[in-house]
Amino acid sequence: MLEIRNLEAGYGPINVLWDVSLSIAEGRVTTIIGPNGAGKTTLLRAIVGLLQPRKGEILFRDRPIHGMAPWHLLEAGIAMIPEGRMIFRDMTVEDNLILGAFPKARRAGVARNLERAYTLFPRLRERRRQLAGTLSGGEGQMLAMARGLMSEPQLLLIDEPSLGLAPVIVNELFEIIADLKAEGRTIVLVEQNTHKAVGVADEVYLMLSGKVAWSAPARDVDLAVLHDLYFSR
Amino acid sequence: MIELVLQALYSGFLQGGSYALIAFGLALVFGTLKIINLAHGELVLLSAYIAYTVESRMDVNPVFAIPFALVLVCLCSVLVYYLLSFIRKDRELNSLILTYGIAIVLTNALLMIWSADVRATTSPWLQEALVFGPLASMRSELIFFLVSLILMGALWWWLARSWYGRAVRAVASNREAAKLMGIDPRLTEILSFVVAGILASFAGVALFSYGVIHPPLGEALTLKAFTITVLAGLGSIPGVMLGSILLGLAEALTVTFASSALQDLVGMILLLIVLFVLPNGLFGVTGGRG
Amino acid sequence: MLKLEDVSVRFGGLVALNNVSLSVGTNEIVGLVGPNGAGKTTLFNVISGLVKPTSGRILFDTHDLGSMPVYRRARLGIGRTFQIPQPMHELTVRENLVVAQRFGAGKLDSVKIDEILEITGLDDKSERDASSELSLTELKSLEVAKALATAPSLLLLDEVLAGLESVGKRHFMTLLKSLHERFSLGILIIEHDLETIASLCHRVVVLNFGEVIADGTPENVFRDPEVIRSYTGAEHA
Amino acid sequence: MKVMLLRWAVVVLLAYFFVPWLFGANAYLMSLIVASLVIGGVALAWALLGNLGGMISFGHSAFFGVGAYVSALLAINADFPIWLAMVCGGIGALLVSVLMLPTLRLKGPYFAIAILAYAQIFRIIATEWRSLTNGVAGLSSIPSLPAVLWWESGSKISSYLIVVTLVFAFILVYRWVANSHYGLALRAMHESEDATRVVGVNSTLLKAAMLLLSACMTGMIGAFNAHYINFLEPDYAFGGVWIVIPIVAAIFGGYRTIWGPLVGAVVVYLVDQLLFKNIFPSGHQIILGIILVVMILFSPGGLLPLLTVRTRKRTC
Repeated sequence: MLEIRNLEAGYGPINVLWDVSLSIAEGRVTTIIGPNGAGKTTLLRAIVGLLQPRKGEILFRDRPIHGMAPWHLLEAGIAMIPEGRMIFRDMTVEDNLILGAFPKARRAGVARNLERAYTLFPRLRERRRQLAGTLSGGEGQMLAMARGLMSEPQLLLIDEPSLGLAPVIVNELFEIIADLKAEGRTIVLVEQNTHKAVGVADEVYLMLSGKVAWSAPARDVDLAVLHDLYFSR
Repeated sequence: MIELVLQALYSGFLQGGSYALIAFGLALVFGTLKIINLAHGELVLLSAYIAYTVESRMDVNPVFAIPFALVLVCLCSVLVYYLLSFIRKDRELNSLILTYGIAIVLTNALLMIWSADVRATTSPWLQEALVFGPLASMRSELIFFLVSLILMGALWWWLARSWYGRAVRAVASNREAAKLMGIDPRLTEILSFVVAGILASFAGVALFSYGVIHPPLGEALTLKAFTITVLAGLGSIPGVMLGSILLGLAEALTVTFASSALQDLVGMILLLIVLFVLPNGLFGVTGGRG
Repeated sequence: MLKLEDVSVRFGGLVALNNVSLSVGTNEIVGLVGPNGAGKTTLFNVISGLVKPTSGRILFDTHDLGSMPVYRRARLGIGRTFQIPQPMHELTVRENLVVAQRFGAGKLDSVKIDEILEITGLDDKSERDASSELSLTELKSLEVAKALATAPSLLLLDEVLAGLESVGKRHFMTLLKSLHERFSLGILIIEHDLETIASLCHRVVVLNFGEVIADGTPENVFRDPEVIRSYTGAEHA
Repeated sequence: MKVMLLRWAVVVLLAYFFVPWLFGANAYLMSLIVASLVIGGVALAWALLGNLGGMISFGHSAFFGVGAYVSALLAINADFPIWLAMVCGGIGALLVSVLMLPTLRLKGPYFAIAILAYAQIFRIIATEWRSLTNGVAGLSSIPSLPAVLWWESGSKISSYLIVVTLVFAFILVYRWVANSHYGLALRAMHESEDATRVVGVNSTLLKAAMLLLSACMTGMIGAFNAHYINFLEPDYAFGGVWIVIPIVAAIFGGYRTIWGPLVGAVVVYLVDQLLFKNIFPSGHQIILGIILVVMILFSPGGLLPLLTVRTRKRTC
């Protein structure tokens, strides 16, 4: 579904991604793990067009999409759920969700999708009139997830949902990701929490220092081996 | 004495209405682009001069100037946006210098077209005094206060309820995240300039129908709008309304108890106090100028 | 030489650092690691004075840094680099070092610009424009060179190795080791690559959620189950 | 070095000997030269703050106006010798800039606007404090400049010699600052203030010093001008022209050269006065606005940097 070939990208003089290639199959959960600074988030930002790659190509359903603006990509069916701090803090929870359905083709379904979001995340329904900035970290992350689903994306990119959250909330979030997987969605999940991420994944990629260092089907992954790679033991 | 104070408060309150129109245009543009449009006051003044021309040439009530003003001022406003979009490097300062340059061009264009003379409406209907107990005002002051309330209401509805209004707020709140929602920020930027132009058109006609205008007035208007914007924090409608009325009151009290010449001084001093003392305005949460 | 006692930093409701205590001895290389958002760069900003601590004390040699302004800390001998290189724009490489030398802790001739240019491999780039004519590796070298030109006794290095290819990385490792030997500097370094940390540092401090969760030799720290958990989310290791 | 000295010798000789000798008899030409040196002096003072210090001021009219009024009032009411009155004009402007010190904590655009507000405040004060300034009617018969050598007081040539000396002094000050390590630090602070602070630069103090110095210089030029034209009114002394031309000139010149702002100011002023003032008697400043807009759109770094880049490429 998504094919990335020899991607190189970075910020200003700093190159973060060096020659990254990977492919994402439809209906599967692909997880990208790796330590901090490995370039995982940068990869997602390059896919959705927030960052223009310097080299390489990105194909979505065999169509090149590198260089496209993020707002066109959403219409093409790719949505990114950024980390929870990227919600509209001075707008209400409901306004945040409604904005998730901004692309013209999605506006008709906004009421139905809103209802679905509230069913999936009952706590957001309680706080629908509250400003998003007043939410706790976990609720903010849930809002970001619910908002990302509002556009009914074909490909969902989720960026570090567990970042800075307590284990109980992380568990809750991963249950929801498992539910989404059960619905047959195509998901790319970027995570530091290898344990959780590998548990929910079909495919695992390990990134180290801006490169794909290793990849395997999730069932073949031995966490101990992975941790050795992580800590260079 | 008390009557004098009451009267001053009443006039200041009414004046606050059109200040809100001017200030909100500035705030909206600042919200989406993070740019201070120093030519904003001149756009308001342009509308006021269109009202003057309509009145003096066509001999009709200046309120009929509004359609002409809307077209011309919105065009100019979008033109400002178009020029701004060429700036790539060091946007904050270069755009400030650019809009300052545009302000000079507009001021001098006004001077060339309409001369340096002070103008005011001659319509007796607009200037007729309406008296409620101890409070008196011109008819035009009341009309435009109501117009301003209606416009602010409409604006509130647009920002809170419409797709594009929400998009404008989303871009102001978090530009990156807005892009991820499928919003093209450039669209909201143009929209904010158009809306700023609409508000400026009404404000200009209001200004002409109860006050006096002359070409150098634009800069003071921009500074007043900026004062209100920093006073209100950025972009909240109730904040802008309150800030505008506060400035209107402060000016009216100065005129009553000191001199009308010192009216503009109050706004400037208020601006400096707010900049130095209140890092985030009265109601603000965002920003930070230090 | 540097000692932090119960330093906390809050931004609004957000706790960036919570009762952090740590020390860097003279001539010691200490690694600072931890997941994203753990507060590493905030810690550097607190030490160099760009951010005011909400509570706690920072001692440097015999001085209590308290609310001492940034420039005076630099003159006392705290040099630092930035994660995203911040060359002084519009200046050449040499001019960057001249500013650092003239205003920094060193007395005029105690640091020699040519020598620093040579050690950092910038000698043939000295007349280049610092903000537009350098590669990433050179920018990183310039960050270190600038800090050195102030003649510091403590060097704070914020991810000087991130974004470098393995060749650049090796070059930098060698550079850091030789600097340390030559100038007898205390170094506090933020770095994600744990292998690098292990081979470079005498001691490692791990931050998570703004708190110190481990402090010790690299071998011991990387075996600490809590450290592994903070990195990977594993419930057991 | 020798070339430098020679060049300076030629310039000084031209300025002090040939200009008065050649043009001294032509009063119109001399008045244009003096007026352009006045604007050039303001531009240099502005450039010290704006080009070197990176602080874009929309308020130098405040310094110019205050300097002019302080000097004129001291000379009229207290019989101060003109030299002393002019120095006091500079000090007056400096005191005004002390009031502006809190603005240094503000970020770029906020700084610019705060300064703009100050300029408005001082113009209003000059207009409204009628007992002191005579309001919009202005001050007339301000004592003339003193005699220089054998040229009588108030003559074009003596005025010229005074202003040319002032401008030379400004050039020396500018050069001294620009070539010192303070100049390097100032340039570095534009885009990377934190980077300079962590190597030990007291950026706040340095910025404050530049503001004070620039204000004092502008005030002295304003004072000179008041005694030169013998007349002051608020809208002139605090006029927008003292703000716009330096900005245009600074962009024209860039910060790497001293001649840039100076020549830029003179050229823009002369074009404005000789050409556009005749074409559009009122509103001729529109042209300054247009130049500003066009220049910021096509070369935010200034025209001269554009030229130097091109020539450098050609020689490569």
